[in-house]
Amino acid sequence: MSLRHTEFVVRTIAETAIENEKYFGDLDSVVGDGDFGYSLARGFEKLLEGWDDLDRTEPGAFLKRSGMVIASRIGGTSGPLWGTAFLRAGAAAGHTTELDGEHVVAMLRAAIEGIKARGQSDVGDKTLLDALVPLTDQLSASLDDGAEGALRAAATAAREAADATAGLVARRGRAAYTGERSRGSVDAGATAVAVIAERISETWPRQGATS
Amino acid sequence: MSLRHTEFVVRTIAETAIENEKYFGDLDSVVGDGDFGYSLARGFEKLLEGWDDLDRTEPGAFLKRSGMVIASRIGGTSGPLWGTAFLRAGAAAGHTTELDGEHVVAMLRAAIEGIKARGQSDVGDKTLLDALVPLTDQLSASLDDGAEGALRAAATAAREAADATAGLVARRGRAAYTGERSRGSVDAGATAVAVIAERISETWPRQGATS
Amino acid sequence: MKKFVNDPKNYVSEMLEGVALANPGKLRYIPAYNLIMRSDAPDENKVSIVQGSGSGHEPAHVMVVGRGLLDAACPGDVFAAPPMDYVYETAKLLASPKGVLLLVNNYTGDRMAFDMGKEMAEADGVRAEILTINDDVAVQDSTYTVGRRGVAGNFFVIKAVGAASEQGADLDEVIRIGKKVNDVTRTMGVALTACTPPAKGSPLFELGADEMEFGVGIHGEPGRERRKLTNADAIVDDLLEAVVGDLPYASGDRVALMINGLGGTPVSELYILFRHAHRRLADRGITVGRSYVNEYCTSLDMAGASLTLVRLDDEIEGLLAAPAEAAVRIF
Amino acid sequence: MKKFVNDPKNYVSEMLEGVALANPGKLRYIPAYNLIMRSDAPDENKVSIVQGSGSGHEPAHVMVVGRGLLDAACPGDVFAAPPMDYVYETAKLLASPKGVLLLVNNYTGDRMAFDMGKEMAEADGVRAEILTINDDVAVQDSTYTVGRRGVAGNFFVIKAVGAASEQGADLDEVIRIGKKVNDVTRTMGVALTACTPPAKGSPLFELGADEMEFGVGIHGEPGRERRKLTNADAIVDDLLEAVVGDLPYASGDRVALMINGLGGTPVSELYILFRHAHRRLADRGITVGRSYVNEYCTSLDMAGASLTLVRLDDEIEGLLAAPAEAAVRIF
Ligand SMILES: Nc1ncnc2c1ncn2[C@@H]1O[C@H](COP(=O)(O)OP(=O)(O)O)[C@@H](O)[C@H]1O
Ligand SMILES: Nc1ncnc2c1ncn2[C@@H]1O[C@H](COP(=O)(O)OP(=O)(O)O)[C@@H](O)[C@H]1O
Ligand SMILES: [Mg+2]
Ligand SMILES: [Mg+2]
Ligand SMILES: [Mg+2]
Ligand SMILES: [Mg+2]
Repeated sequence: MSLRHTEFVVRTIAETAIENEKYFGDLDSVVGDGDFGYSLARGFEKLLEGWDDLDRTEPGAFLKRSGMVIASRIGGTSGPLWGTAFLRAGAAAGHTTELDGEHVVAMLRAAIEGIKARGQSDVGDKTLLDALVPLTDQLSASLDDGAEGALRAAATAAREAADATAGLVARRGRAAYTGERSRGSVDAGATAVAVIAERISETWPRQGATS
Repeated sequence: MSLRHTEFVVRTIAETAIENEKYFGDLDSVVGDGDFGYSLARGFEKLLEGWDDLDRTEPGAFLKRSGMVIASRIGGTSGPLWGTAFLRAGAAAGHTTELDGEHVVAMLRAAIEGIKARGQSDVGDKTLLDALVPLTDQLSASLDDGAEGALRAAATAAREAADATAGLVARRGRAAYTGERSRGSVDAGATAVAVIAERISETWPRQGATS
Repeated sequence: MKKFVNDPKNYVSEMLEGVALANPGKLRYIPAYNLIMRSDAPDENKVSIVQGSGSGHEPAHVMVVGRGLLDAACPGDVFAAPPMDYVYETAKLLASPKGVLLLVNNYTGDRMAFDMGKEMAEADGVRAEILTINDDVAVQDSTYTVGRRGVAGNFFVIKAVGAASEQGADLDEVIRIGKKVNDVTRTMGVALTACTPPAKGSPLFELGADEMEFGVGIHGEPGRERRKLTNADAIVDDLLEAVVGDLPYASGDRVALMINGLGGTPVSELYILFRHAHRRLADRGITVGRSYVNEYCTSLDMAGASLTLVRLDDEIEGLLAAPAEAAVRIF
Repeated sequence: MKKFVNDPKNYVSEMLEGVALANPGKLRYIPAYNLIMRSDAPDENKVSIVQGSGSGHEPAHVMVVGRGLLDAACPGDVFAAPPMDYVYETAKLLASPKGVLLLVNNYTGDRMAFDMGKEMAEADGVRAEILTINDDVAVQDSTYTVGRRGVAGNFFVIKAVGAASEQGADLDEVIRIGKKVNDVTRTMGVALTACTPPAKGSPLFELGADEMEFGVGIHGEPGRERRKLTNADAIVDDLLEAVVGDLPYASGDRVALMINGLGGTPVSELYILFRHAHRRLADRGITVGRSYVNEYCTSLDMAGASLTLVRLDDEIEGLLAAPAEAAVRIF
C-alpha cells in the first residue's frame, strides 16, 4: 500500500462517513443520543477541508496527521477513539513507504489496541470493536487471496459481526445506560465500520486499476 | 314563577353548566382559550356548595345572592358577565313573590342590558347575547302559549340563533383577536345559552307537575 | 397529556403552595384568594404593586413577587382572570397609605374583575388605581374596543413601577412611570405548537408540522394568521418588522430587547433568536442597551417566543437597572 | 421540527454568539473553541473553574459563567463532548498561577477529551486538575466501569467550587470541596417526551401517550425503564425513593432540594413537583434548607424533570448561599 493507496483509504472513510451522516445518527438514536453521525461527518469534513496540507512524506506520517485532526476536531466519544486509531495505525506503519498485507494487519491491530486502551473496552461490549476485530482477523486469514479477495472477505466478516451486535447488551458508551434494553438493535459504531469496509472493498478495484 | 320555580331554574342552569364542562370548553378552544367550560363549572359548583345558605326571602333576593356568588367565584370574562346578569334579573324582580311571564321577560331584558353594559357588547358581536336576545324576544312573543309552549319556542329560537353565530366574526372576547378566522365556528357562550334553555324547557313540565 | 399534574383542578393551588414552600420567610400564601405576597408587605412607605391575571403564564406573575418587583400577585385559574373578590381581598390586604397600584393586562375579563374589585375596595376606604398594559402589536386596535392585549412587555412595567415604588415615589408618580413605559413597549409573538391546558388535556388547536401561528397572545388562542414555518432568522425579521414599525423605533434609539420563551422552547433557541434580532437592530441604527433572554410570560407548554422592544431613556433605564429580587432564583 | 433554528450546523455557534451579544463587557466569546469566558478571567489570585460538556443542556454551562460560578465553559456540539483541543485551548487561556479546575460530567467522551486536553495543557506548563461529577442514581454503578453519569447535580459542585475559588481557596482545597459536594449529591430524572436534536430533526425515540421514561440522563437517551405515566405526586414518590435510598439521606438531615426542568416542561409544573417532594421529605424528617426550582441542566426540548438532593452542612450551605452572578439573568 503506497501513499496513494493510503490517501485513497482515508478519503473513502471520510466520504463514507459524510454521506452516511443521517443513517449513522439514526442508529445512534435507538439507545444512544443520536450524535454519532453528526460528530463523524463534521470531523471528517474538517479533515477534507485541510486535505491538501496534510503531511505526505510517507503513509505513516499521513495517518498520524489525519489522526491528530480527527482527535482534535471530532467531539463526543468518537473523536478520541477514531483519532487514537489513526494515530496508532500511523505509528505502526513506521517509515515504510510500501505497506504489504501483513503491515496493514499489524496497523489495524495497533488501532484496535489503541481503542481498547482509550475506551477501556473489549470485544463483546457492543462497540465498533465488535466489527473491527473480526474484520482484521478475516483480513489476516485471507491475505493469500490478494488485496481484492482479502478486502471482500474482511468486509463480509465486518458486516456479519456488525449485524450480530444486535444480540449483545451494551457495556460501553451511552447505550450502556439502558442495560438490557440495548439488546435488539445493532451498534452504530460497529455498523459504521462495516459500511466503510464494504465501500473500500467495492471501490478498491477501480482505484487499483488507475494506479 | 315562585321561589321554588326560581330555585329550579337556577339549579338547572348550574347542573347543565357542570355537566357540559368539557363540551363548553372544547367550543371555547376553537378560536378562544378553552377555559369557558372550566370557569362556569367551577363557579356553579361553588354556588351549589353554598346552596342551602342562599337568601330565600323572595325570588329577587335569591337571584341577587346567586349573582354575587357567581361574580365573585367565576373567573375569566364569564364571572362578571353571568354574575351581572343574575344580579340585574334579581333587581328587576323586585319584591314580587309570584312572577308572571311578563315579569320574567322584563328580568331577562334587564340581564341583557347588564351584560351589554358590562361587556360593552351588543347583538352581532358573536357572544352569548346572540342567543339570549332572540330567546327573550321569542319568549315574549309566545307568552300566550303558556309556560311550556313559550319555553319550548324560546329554546328553539336560542338554538337556531346559537347555530347561526357560526356565520359571524367575533368582535368581543378572546375570539375577537383572531378576526376573520373566528367565522365558521359557533360561539361558546351562545351555545351554552341554547343548551341551558333546552334543558329548562325539557325539565320544566316534570318540575311543574310536582309543584 | 404529557404533564406533571395531579387533579387538574388543583393545578394552580399546588403550584402556589410549591412557590410558598420554596420561599419560606419571603412569601406569604393565602389559598382562599390565590394570593402570593411579600411577607413584609404592605410597607406603609411604599405604593403596593399588585398584578393579577390568569395562571399558566409562569413565572409571571406569582414568581416575580419580591423586592423591587411586585408586592403581590393574585392569579385566577389557568387562562382565566381572577374572580373580582380575589382582587378585592388582595387590594385590602395590600392597602398602604401611599396607595395600591393594580396592574392589569388588557383583556375583557381582567378589566372587569379589576374594575369591580377596585370599586369594592375603594368602598372600604382603600386607595387604589388601575394601570392597563397593552403592548401586543398583533391585535389591530381599531376593530375591537377592548384593544391590544397585554403580553410579555408587562414585565418592563412591573420592573419600572416596582423600582419607582421602592424608591418612594407616590401613586401618581408610579402611574406616570408605568404609563410611560407601557407607551414605549411593543411585543409580537409566534407559536410553533399549541399549548395544552391541564383541565382540557389536549392541545387547544392543531398546527401542521410545517406551520406556525403568527401574532399569538399568551392564552393559547390562535394568532393573527397561520404561516408556513420558516427559519429562525426569517421569523425574527418578521417579528421585528411588526414591532419596529409600530411605535416606530428609529435609528438612534436605544432599546431594551427581550426574547421571551412561551414555555416549551428551550433557552438555547431563544439566544439564536436574540442574536439575529440584535444584529438586525444594529443594521437599523438601533442600539440594544439592555438584554432579556428567558421565560418571562408563558403559555403553559407552548413552543414559541415573543420579541419585545422598549425605547429607553435615562429614567427608564435607571429603573430597569435598579436592584430587584424575585421568587424565581437561580442561586 | 418545531424549533427556532437556521442551519442546524450553526445551532451552537449562533446560540453562543447570542449569549455573548446579550452580555457585552461581561463575557468573551472565542468562536474557534466554542469558548465563553468571563471578560475579567483569568484572575491570578483565583483558581480558574472550567466546565465542558455537550451542548443542548442550556443554561448549563455557558449561561452559568460569571462571578462565583464558572470562569469559562467550552461546550461541544449538541450532546457531544468538546473535542480535546477545545479543552486544551481553554485550559491555556484560563491558566492561573493558582491552577485550573476542569469539571467533567462522567461520560466516556467527556473524560477522554478532558484527559487528553489536560495532558496537552500540562505539557505547556499549565497547572490543571480534573474533577469528575457523577450524581445520577439511575445508573447501576457496578455493571459499567465508566460509572454513574453527571447530571443536574453538577450545578451544586459548580456553585460550591465557584464560591470557594472566589474566596481564594487553593486548588487542593477547591478540589476537596468539589468532591465533598459531589459525594453528598444524588439525582434521578424522568422524561415525558423524547427530545429532538436539531441536526436529526425528529425525536430521538417514541414514547406512547401514556408512557414515561424513568431514570433518564440528559442526552435524550432512553432511561432505565419505560413506565406507565402516573400523576405528579406518584412520580415524585418514585424519584424520591430512588434518590433518598441511595446515599441514603436520613431523618435529621438538612438538604438542598432541586427540581430541574429538562427543557420542555413549564416552571409551573416544576413547582407542583417541588411541593410534594418538600412535603414527603418533611414526612421523613428531612428538612429542606435551600430550594432550587428552575431549569439548570436540560435536554433540548425534552418534557421532563429531575430531582436532586444535596446533604448540607455549614460549609456547603455557606458556599451555596454565597453571592454569584450568571449570564442567565431575569432583571
Ligand atoms: N468505551 C468505548 N470503547 C469503544 N467504543 C465505544 C466506546 N463507547 C462508545 N463506543 C462506540 O462509539 C459509538 C458512539 O459514538 P458517539 O455517538 O460519538 O458516542 P457518545 O454519544 O456516547 O459520546 C458506539 O456506537 C460505539 O461503537
Ligand atoms: N365583551 C363581551 N360581552 C358579552 N359576552 C362576551 C364578551 N366577551 C366574551 N363573551 C362571551 O363569553 C364567552 C367566553 O367566556 P370566557 O371563556 O370565560 O372568556 P375569556 O376566556 O375570553 O375570558 C364567549 O364565548 C362569549 O359568548
Ligand atoms: Mg452518541
Ligand atoms: Mg375563554
Ligand atoms: Mg380565559
Ligand atoms: Mg454524544
